[in-house]
Parts: sequence; C-alpha cells; structure tokens
Amino acid sequence: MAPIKNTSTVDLSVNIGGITLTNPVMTASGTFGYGREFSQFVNLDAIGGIVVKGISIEPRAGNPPQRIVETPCGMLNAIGLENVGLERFLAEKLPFLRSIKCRVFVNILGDTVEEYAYLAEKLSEHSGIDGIEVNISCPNVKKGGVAFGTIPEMAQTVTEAVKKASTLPVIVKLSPNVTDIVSMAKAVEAGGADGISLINTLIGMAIDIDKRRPRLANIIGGLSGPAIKPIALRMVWQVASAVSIPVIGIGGIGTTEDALEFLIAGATAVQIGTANFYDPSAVNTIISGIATFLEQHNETSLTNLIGSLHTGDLS
Amino acid sequence: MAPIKNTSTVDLSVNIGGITLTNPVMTASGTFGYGREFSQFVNLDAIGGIVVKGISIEPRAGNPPQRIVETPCGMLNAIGLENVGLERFLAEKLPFLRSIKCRVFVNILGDTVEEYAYLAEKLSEHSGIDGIEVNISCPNVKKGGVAFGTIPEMAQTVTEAVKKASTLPVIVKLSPNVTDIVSMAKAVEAGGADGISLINTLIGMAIDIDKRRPRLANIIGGLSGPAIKPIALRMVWQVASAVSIPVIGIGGIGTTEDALEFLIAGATAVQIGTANFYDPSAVNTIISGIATFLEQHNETSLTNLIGSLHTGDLS
Amino acid sequence: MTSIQENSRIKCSEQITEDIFRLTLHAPLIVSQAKPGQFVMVKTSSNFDPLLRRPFSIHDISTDGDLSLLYKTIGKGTSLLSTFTQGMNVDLIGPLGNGFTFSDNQNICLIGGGMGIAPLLFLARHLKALSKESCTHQVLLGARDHRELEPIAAQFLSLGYKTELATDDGSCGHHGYVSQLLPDILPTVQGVCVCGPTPFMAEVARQCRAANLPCQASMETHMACGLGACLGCTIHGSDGAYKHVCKHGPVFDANEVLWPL
Amino acid sequence: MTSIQENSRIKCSEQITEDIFRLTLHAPLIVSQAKPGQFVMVKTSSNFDPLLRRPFSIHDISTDGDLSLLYKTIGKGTSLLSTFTQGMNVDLIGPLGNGFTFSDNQNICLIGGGMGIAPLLFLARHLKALSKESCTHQVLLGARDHRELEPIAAQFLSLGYKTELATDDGSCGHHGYVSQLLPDILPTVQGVCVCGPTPFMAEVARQCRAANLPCQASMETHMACGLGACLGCTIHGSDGAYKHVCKHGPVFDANEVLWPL
Ligand SMILES: Cc1cc2nc3c(=O)[nH]c(=O)nc-3n(C[C@H](O)[C@H](O)[C@H](O)COP(=O)(O)OP(=O)(O)OC[C@H]3O[C@@H](n4cnc5c(N)ncnc54)[C@H](O)[C@@H]3O)c2cc1C
Ligand SMILES: Cc1cc2nc3c(=O)[nH]c(=O)nc-3n(C[C@H](O)[C@H](O)[C@H](O)COP(=O)(O)OP(=O)(O)OC[C@H]3O[C@@H](n4cnc5c(N)ncnc54)[C@H](O)[C@@H]3O)c2cc1C
Ligand SMILES: Cc1cc2nc3c(=O)[nH]c(=O)nc-3n(C[C@H](O)[C@H](O)[C@H](O)COP(=O)(O)O)c2cc1C
Ligand SMILES: Cc1cc2nc3c(=O)[nH]c(=O)nc-3n(C[C@H](O)[C@H](O)[C@H](O)COP(=O)(O)O)c2cc1C
Ligand code: FES
Ligand code: FES
Repeated sequence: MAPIKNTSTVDLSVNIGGITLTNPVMTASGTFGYGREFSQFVNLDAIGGIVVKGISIEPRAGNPPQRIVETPCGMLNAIGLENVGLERFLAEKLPFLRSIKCRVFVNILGDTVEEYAYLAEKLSEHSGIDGIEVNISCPNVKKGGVAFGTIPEMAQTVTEAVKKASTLPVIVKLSPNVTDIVSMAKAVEAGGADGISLINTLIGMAIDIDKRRPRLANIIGGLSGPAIKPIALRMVWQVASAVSIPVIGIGGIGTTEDALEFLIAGATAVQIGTANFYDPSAVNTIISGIATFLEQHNETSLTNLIGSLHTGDLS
Repeated sequence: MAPIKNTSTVDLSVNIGGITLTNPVMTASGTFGYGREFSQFVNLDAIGGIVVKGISIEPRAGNPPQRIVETPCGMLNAIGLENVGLERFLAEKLPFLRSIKCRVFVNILGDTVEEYAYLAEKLSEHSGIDGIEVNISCPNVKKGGVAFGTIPEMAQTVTEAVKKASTLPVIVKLSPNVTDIVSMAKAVEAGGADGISLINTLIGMAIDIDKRRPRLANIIGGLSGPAIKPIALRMVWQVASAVSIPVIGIGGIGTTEDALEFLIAGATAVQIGTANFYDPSAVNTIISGIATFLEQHNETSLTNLIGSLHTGDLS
Repeated sequence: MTSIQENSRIKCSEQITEDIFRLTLHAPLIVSQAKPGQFVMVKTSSNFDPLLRRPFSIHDISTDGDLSLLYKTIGKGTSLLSTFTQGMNVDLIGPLGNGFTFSDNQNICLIGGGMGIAPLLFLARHLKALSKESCTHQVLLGARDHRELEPIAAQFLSLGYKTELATDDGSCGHHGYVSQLLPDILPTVQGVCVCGPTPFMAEVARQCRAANLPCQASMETHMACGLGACLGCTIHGSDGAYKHVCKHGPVFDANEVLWPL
Repeated sequence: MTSIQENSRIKCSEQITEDIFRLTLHAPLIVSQAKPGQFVMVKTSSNFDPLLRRPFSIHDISTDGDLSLLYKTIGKGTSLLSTFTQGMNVDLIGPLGNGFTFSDNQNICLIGGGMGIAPLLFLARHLKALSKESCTHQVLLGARDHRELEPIAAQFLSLGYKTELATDDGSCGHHGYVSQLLPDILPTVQGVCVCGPTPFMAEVARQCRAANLPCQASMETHMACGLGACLGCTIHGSDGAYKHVCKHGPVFDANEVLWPL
C-alpha cells in the first residue's frame, strides 16, 4: 500500500453541497465496489470520498456475458447495472462503509422519477451516507436512463424530485452522449442540484470479426479510461465555466497530472474510475501527488488551483 | 512501399452514389494532404478513393500554434481548416490528383448554405473530381460549422442546396458530437445525400498543468485516432441500420481488423485518417488485408461481408 | 484472503514453442499466500495500451519465493509479455480467487487441455505434499502436439505422477481429445479437477455427472479488475444467477456452472 | 526529395547522462539520401500509446549506412526509446525537411544549445568535407553541465573544429549562456547556423540581424506526420503567414521567423 502524504501543510479540503471532503480525490461509481474490495491496496480513510456502485430499489442481475472489452487506451463495459438492491446494500454494505472515515456517496438509478425519489428518501434515513449521486446517464439499460440523461427538462425533473425527497447533498451525474452538455448542466442546477459530476461513459461498440458478432452480449457498452480523457476535460471545462455549483471531474483520470488538469479546468473534485482496475492504489498516489504539486508551486491551498486556467493569448 | 495484393480473385469493388470504387478503402480528409504527400509510401492508384483536405472558397490561414496534442491512443487537432482555397486547389492540386487512377472526393466547408452550394457548383465544372464530401461537422471554427452539424434541419438544408448545385455524388460527413446521430443521418438522407460518412472528430481538450493554459491555442480541438474507434463503430452501426444510402465508416481505423469491424457493422467503405500519420502505408496494408480475409473466409465478394453483423442471442 | 500488489523480478523467461512461454518471477509475498487454482493479474505494459492487467493461473511456485506462469501468446498483452527479459520488473496482483479444494485421502484426476494445464502443476505439487501415501492420483494432459506437451508433462512425471497424454495430431500419446482418456480413469478416482477450453470442460463435467463424481472446473472470462469490483467477469450459473469468476471462482463445482450445449 | 520508410536495426544505444542518449541505427537507405539539418520520424512503440512518431534531427551519419540520434528523455516516447537495446528494430521515416544550405567558401559559426547540438555534428562533418581549405568554421556549444557537454564536444574536436563551450553551472567552458560567446565570433564568420531552445535562437537571430549576417535556425514544433499532410507543425512567420516546419523547414532563414519577444 502506497504511503499517504499527510504531513503536508497544504490544505486539500474542498466543499461540496455543504459537506467537507479532506481532499478532492474520490472513487467513481462502479469501479471501486463498496470500498472493501480495495482495502488491501488503498488507505480507505484517506480518500476524499467513495461513490458506491449504482443502487436500484430492487436487485438487478445485470447483462449476460461478455460484459467487458478492452479497446485502445480504454474499455467498454455493459455490466447492465448489476447491483444488490437497496435493502441488501443497507444491510450488507453500509456497515463497512460506516466504519471508514472517508465521505460516502451513494449512486442511485431508477426507471421512473418516483423510483429516484424513493431511493433518495430511504437513503436519507440512514447514517453513514454523506451524499447522493444521481445516475441519469447510464447507457446500458434500455428504458428510462437514457432519456433522463439527454433531455434537460427530464434531468431537471429528476433533480427536483430527488432534492425534495432527500435531506442529503445531491450530486447529479451527467452523460456525455449529448449535443449540449452545458444545457444539461444548467437544467440540473436549476433543479437544485448541489453539485454536478461528469462524465459517465460514452456509448461504444466492438465487433468480433471472425464470429461477425458484437463482442458485448448487450451489443453496445460504455467507453471509459484514458481514451476519453480529452472529451471529459473539455466538458468539465465547459460546465464549470457555466454553472456556479461545484463540478466533479470524471473520465480517464489515472495520474496526478490528469487530476490536476481537471482541477485547473474548474473541477472542485475528481473521481477515479477505470484506473482503479489497472492501478488499484491510484487514488493514494494521486492524493499525495496533488499535495506535492501544490507544495512545489508554493500554493497553500487547493482552492487557488481550482479553475485557474488562463485562456487569454495562447499562440 | 508495401506491395498491393491485386492477384486476388475477390471482388472488392463498392458503389457509392453511382460511382464505383475498386475497393472500399479511402483516405480521410485532412489526413492525406492532396495525395502527393504520400506517393512515396502508398500506391496511390490502388486506393479506393482519396478525400482531400477541406476546401473553402477563400484560402484560410487556420489557427495559431500549438495545433496538435497527442492524447492516450489519440490526438487532438485544431488546424482550423487551413486550406489553399478553391482557386489554388483547382490550379495547383487538382492536376496531380487527375493523374492518379483512384477516385477523388473533395471535402468542402463553408460558413453559409450559399458558400456550400457555390463550392459544389464550381467543383462540378471540373473533370477529375468524382464526388463531393460535405463537412458540416468540423468543430474548430466558431461560426456556421457547428450548427450545421448538430441541427437536423440545417444539415438537411445544406444537403439539399449542395445536391441542387452539383452534378456530382454528394456525401455528407457527420459530427459525432450530437445526442442522436440517427436523426442527423435521416435528415441528410431526406436532403438527398448519396452517402453519409462518419465520424468526424470528437471535441476534446488538454491542459498544460505547469502553465495552467490549454495546450491548443484554440483551447479545444478534435479528437481522432484509435481512442475513438468504439464510438465511431457504434455510430456507424446505428446509422447503417437506419438509412438506405451507403455509409462510409471513419474513426480510429488503422488495421485490417478495424476496417473489417466497420464493414461488418454496415459500412460500404471506410476512411483511414490519423493512421496515415503514424503508419503512412496503412491504406495499402488494409486493402491487401481485406482481400486476404475474404479469401480465407471463402467469400467471393465484399458485399457479402457488408452489414453481416449477427445480433441475435449473444450471451 | 489477502491479495498483494508486488513488483516482481523476472528470473527467467523460456520459450517452449513458437507461442508458448514459461515466465519465472521472484514474488515472495504472493507466493507465501498462494493456493493451487488461484491466479494473478499481470501488468503487461508501462503505458496505457494494453490498458488492463491480464489474468494468469499460478503455474507453479518454489519454496524460495518464485512463481511461474505458463502462457500462450494470443494478443497484445501476451505478446508484450513474451518480450520481457531476465531482470525486468513485472507488477503483479495476487493471489486472487478461491483455488481448488481437496482432501488428503482421495484419489483425484487432474485433467487439462491446452493452457488449462497451467494451474494443474501447482495443484499436483500441492497434492503430492499433502496426500496420504495410499493416494494414487492421475494426470491427463492434452495439447496440439508433442512439442507443446512434452516439456510440461515432464514436470508432472518428475513429481512422480502417472501421466497420460493426448495430442490433436497424434505426435505423442493418444491421438485425439484428452477427454477420451477419462472414461477409463473415472472408476479409479473420487474427484476430478479440470481446466481448459469451455467445450472440453463441459464434456468432462458431463462424464463426471454421469459417474456421479465431484468435478471442480477452473473457468475463464474477460476480467477488468480481478478484485470483485467491476462485475465484468460473469458466467451463467446453473441456478440461473450470474457468478463472478474472480470472486466466486475461478474454480467452481461443475454442477454450479451452466455449460453451453 | 525522397523519403523512405525503413526498418532500421539498432547497432548501439549509449547512455551519456541520466537523461541523454545516443542511438546508432543501421539505416542505409535513409543515410544515402540524408542532408545535414534534416530529421527522421521515429516509431517508439509497437502499440498505440504513444501513438505518433517522434521527430529527431539526424545527429550524424557514417559511410557504411549508420545514422545516429542524440536525444533527451522528456516524456513517454523518448523514455521508451531509451529502453531499446542492440539488435532491436526501429521503424524510421526520413530523411525529412529541407536541411541547412551552405557554400564552400564561407566561414560558418555553428551554435547549439542543449539538444539543439544534435543536428550540428552532421552539419560539421559535411562542412568539413566540402569546404575550401581556407575556411575556418567555428563551433559554440552550450549545455547544463560538463557531463552533458564534453562527450559531444569531443566529436567536434575530433573533426578538427575550434570548439568553445558554455555551461549553465560553469563546470566547463564559459559560465553562462552560449549566446554570450557569439559577439566575439560574429566578426570572423559569414553566416550562422543555430539550433536550440527558441528564446536562445531568438537571441542568436537578434545578434545576427544586428551584425547583418545570414542566420539559419532549425525550429521545433509539435508534429503529427512530418510529411506535410496534417498541417499541425506551424510557426509564425515574420510575414504574418504560418510556416510548416516539416515542409518549409525545419531550417529557416532567421528573418523569416516571427521570434517571440
Ligand atoms: C483466471 C484465468 C486464468 C488464466 N490463466 C491462463 C494461463 O495460465 N495461461 C494462459 O495462457 N492463459 C490464461 N488465461 C487466459 C489469459 O488471460 C488470456 O490469454 C490473456 O488475457 C490474453 O491477453 P492478450 O492481451 O494476449 O490477448 P487479447 O486478445 O489482445 O486481449 C484482449 C482482452 O481480452 C482478454 N482476453 C483474451 N483472451 C482471454 C481469455 N482466454 N480469457 C480471459 N480473457 C481473455 C484480455 O485479458 C484482454 O482484456 C487465464 C484467464 C483467466 C480468466
Ligand atoms: C525537427 C525536430 C527535430 C528534433 N530533434 C531532436 C533531437 O535531435 N534530439 C532531441 O532530444 N529532441 C529533438 N526534438 C524534440 C523531440 O521531438 C521531442 O523531445 C520528443 O518528441 C518528445 O517526445 P516524448 O514522447 O518523450 O515527450 P512527450 O512530452 O511525452 O510528447 C508528447 C507529444 O509532444 C511532442 N513533443 C514534446 N516535446 C516536443 C518538442 N520539444 N518538439 C516537438 N515535439 C515535442 C511529442 O512529439 C509528442 O507528440 C526535435 C523536434 C523536432 C520538431
Ligand atoms: C465497470 C464499470 C461500471 C460502472 N458502473 C457505474 C454505475 O453503476 N453508476 C455510474 O454512475 N457510473 C458507472 N460507471 C461509470 C464510471 O463511474 C465513470 O463515470 C466512467 O467510467 C468514466 O470514468 P473513468 O474513465 O475514470 O472510468 C461505471 C464504469 C465502469 C468502467
Ligand atoms: C489533422 C486533421 C485534420 C483534419 N481535417 C479535416 C478536414 O479538413 N475536413 C474534414 O471533414 N475532416 C477533417 N479531419 C477529420 C478526419 O477526416 C476524420 O474524420 C477524423 O480524424 C476521424 O478519423 P481518424 O480517427 O481515422 O483520424 C481532420 C482530422 C485530422 C486529424
Ligand atoms: S474481474 Fe472485476 S469483478 Fe471480476
Ligand atoms: S508535421 Fe504534419 S504537416 Fe508538418
């Protein structure tokens, strides 16, 4: 386990929806299990926040195999939102999450506005949960999900419903598969979101040329990993420039430099996703790395870095 | 220069808008110069078709440097549509293109519908041009381009105007930066397009963390290369399944296997872009490779392969 | 179960045939925890292409902390791995998965096809050390030809196992499928451990079920993490539920697996 | 001008300092066409990360078809290159670009800073072979410290050049910028060839302009193709137009370049 640099004098803390994260490095939903899976590789207490795998009211079995394909500098997944459901999450997963010090966000998904609201309400009744991340963007499930994430009015409606049902800070996670990410972001801001996380995966596909069949049983899947970083960074910059609530940057972040790019572009925090798979101690490395970078640049606080991108006279 | 396999008995020819290409492998606009630049690495006569760099009525200087950034398995470019303009294209570039045997497509761009129509009309007056590719999708120029490529009605209007002004086959090239690629494709089909090529680049960004500045002088640029292949393939499959005109697949194609994936997904032809930069003889390799693959699979004609994807019972 | 991320050092990389390699790594931390049937996730590149780690069964271990892998080059990751030379470092995560289970007083048949042989050597070494004197285990190995099979079979022979071979081209042992050797053996054993291509394992599972013998099968799927986090490594279970190979497996009771017909 | 894609073979890879390497490649086809100041595009990876080729000046050539590169490891591509060993193949495209121009009866000052020294050795060798007896060319080389500078300076000395050095830390030669050595030299030459960091070349260009001497500067930009196809490699020209380094350059008349202030 990589040592965490916490002798640093730099203040890495950030605030999202009224709660303080000791540092801006979180783990992305669906890529870090329920935390426990990584306890041998990461100092869980030191993470800024864990976002757990998306939870629905009822358990979901997910898609048939093959669920995963590697692509150049990325991967496609069509897990199909397999999850244990609300009840088992509360009974089996939450106790361990309560035992660690870092902030815990629960990613939720539903097929209707009512389902989202119900999940938000129930989760608010339990201690050990610091916030809700609303997944309106998963491309793998045919009904519901896609439309919520691509039509501003629907995104706003879900956001409003979740906000109303919940006492917890609400982050809405956006899909990148849209023409105008800024209008999506403004809609969820108008709906009362306390933060916006982006991006979820881009929709992709891979074909087995010998069998002449899609590699994924689901035909299409979500593209993640370093390949998508430039797209994610552009969207985060556009959204951070357009809204006044905190933005959490996600997409292909695997190194300290990657995380710094997103922070400079305007993200208040970042989430590490696919990188956890190939580098399970990435979160630790990045937390230390950000502290070291700030020290080397004589910054006393991370907040000076956030959104510090200069865009004037670039040639 | 890699030898071209043309002893093959397999029929590789395809038809796009009434013209026959000897094989389905073309070069993508902006990545193959005006052909001549590659004459030392590729047998130009053997290529299915060359699409030249986008031409506007007047010459354009393009964007200031830095114009290029490498990203994981991809690159961002913000060339800004630098080109010699219509007049110099006809005078200086077309004569060489006329001297080679392969099909020549001219990629055109304009800020208004009238400019597109004017270009199409003028190009139709000259011999040696086999078709027009309408670039409604370049993300680098602030006015015009972006909207044409993201609003179906505007794409249809441009298509209609170009078709009316031109006697040549018209291919419309789509931008992937949209929520619904199928509705864009249907709009240009309704506008009378003879073919659809996709995808152009995805909009991305990269930041220099030490300078806290975008790496590209234009701030944002177009992402191309293997990184985007899964997204391109998905869109090509969706579009080919929804329209009845030929689709030309573009995006991250660098190997025979890549090209075959697009053909199986339903593309009638493919274009090789970024791969020309790192592997200047890629086009030749892929033409031979497709012939060999078909022979090995006892196919006598490429047309049996096109759109042969099976999507039933995949688990 | 503890898994470790260990920066191992290559002790030697041997080419067995044009596409089969044996890689010996010094990885004392992982070796100290390893059980037969478990696997490691190997980083094959220092950059992002290939991106994901590759899963390989633990082929063998030594008392001084060496771990060996037996693999076939089939794509990007394994091809890169085959260029690695002595002294280079390889980032491993392991040991992962459940491993085979066994008791000390049963005769077991180990049957492997192709690269499915890999985990059986470690299992054979372990069984040898643990079993009662009276046990007479059986090893059945199949591969394309003698060049592929003999160097590996030699290892089982040197452990003192009765080892029968089968090759696709008949260049050594039985000419045909190794599963065709099983009917004669089944009456002499109390259990079977199998690893290899899925259709082959399905056939072995079928014979065991017919003979009412327990069969443990080591399954393969595409994996992103190997840690139980991505939920990518599913197979169909006979109970209609999905099983995750990295967590519930890779070794399954053959009756729990829904075998393709 | 003919460019060739050639699968060269590494004859030797020498580490000069912790981050400076000299790579000698057997590439007879490219060598037979090469002129001083030209460059090659080097494939540094067998997979897609890094994706693009990397441009390097031709550092030197030999009559038996060897080509050497002198490079500093600064990122992914150069780091990978530094792991390549003797006997391995490296895919090159070259020679590319225009190269330096020279006449046989002028005294030239070659001035290089950092890795800008790379193209000057090939130029020095060429000038030596072509120049009239009466010519007394000058070489000025600057680098961080003596460890970096001396092994390379030795090559110029062995060609018989008067070679003056400057280091940032004063560990050999002049303590300071190599451009500070130029004023004394300018009156003795009829032209200057410069390569190095842009601010340094801007200063050299300024001095030459003031002295009314022709100055050829070898420019660097980010390149995707090196073939004139991508239009990525622009610099600002003094005439307000963009120049493409791979096609119009890399060597420019310093007066044609818009130097940053
Ligand atoms: C638990 C387990 C143990 C294994 N043990 C061995 C072993 O001991 N020896 C051996 O030779 N092989 C073994 N394999 C298979 C091995 O993992 C693959 O051959 C290897 O991942 C191929 O990688 P590649 O980059 O060369 O191929 P590519 O085809 O380029 O790989 C592309 C992607 O597909 C995956 N993939 C391809 N083939 C397989 C496969 N058969 N199983 C799982 N994923 C695959 C890769 O991991 C990668 O993510 C094992 C697989 C599993 C799941
Ligand atoms: C005509 C020409 C000749 C050159 N000759 C030499 C030489 O002889 N010796 C030497 O050490 N270097 C030389 N360079 C610079 C060399 O190309 C870069 O150092 C190298 O590309 C860095 O690659 P990397 O992957 O290690 O760095 P990374 O930073 O990982 O590269 C990322 C991207 O930026 C580009 N890049 C980074 N730095 C430079 C740079 N300074 N110039 C151009 N592109 C850059 C890379 O090519 C790549 O596309 C030359 C550059 C040019 C244009
Ligand atoms: C295997 C896998 C499962 C995922 N599951 C979820 C999920 O349940 N809910 C969600 O909002 N995002 C999910 N995601 C998306 C990630 O949280 C993240 O937004 C995306 O992968 C981009 O980040 P990355 O490139 O760092 O992985 C999943 C991603 C992967 C790779
Ligand atoms: C440097 C560069 C310049 C390009 N110029 C044009 C252009 O002028 N017109 C156009 O329609 N597409 C242009 N493109 C887009 C390509 O034609 C192609 O659609 C895109 O790069 C995706 O394919 P690829 O991944 O194979 O490169 C350009 C791409 C690159 C990399
Ligand atoms: S491989 Fe990720 S859960 Fe099994
Ligand atoms: S590097 Fe592509 S045009 Fe110069």
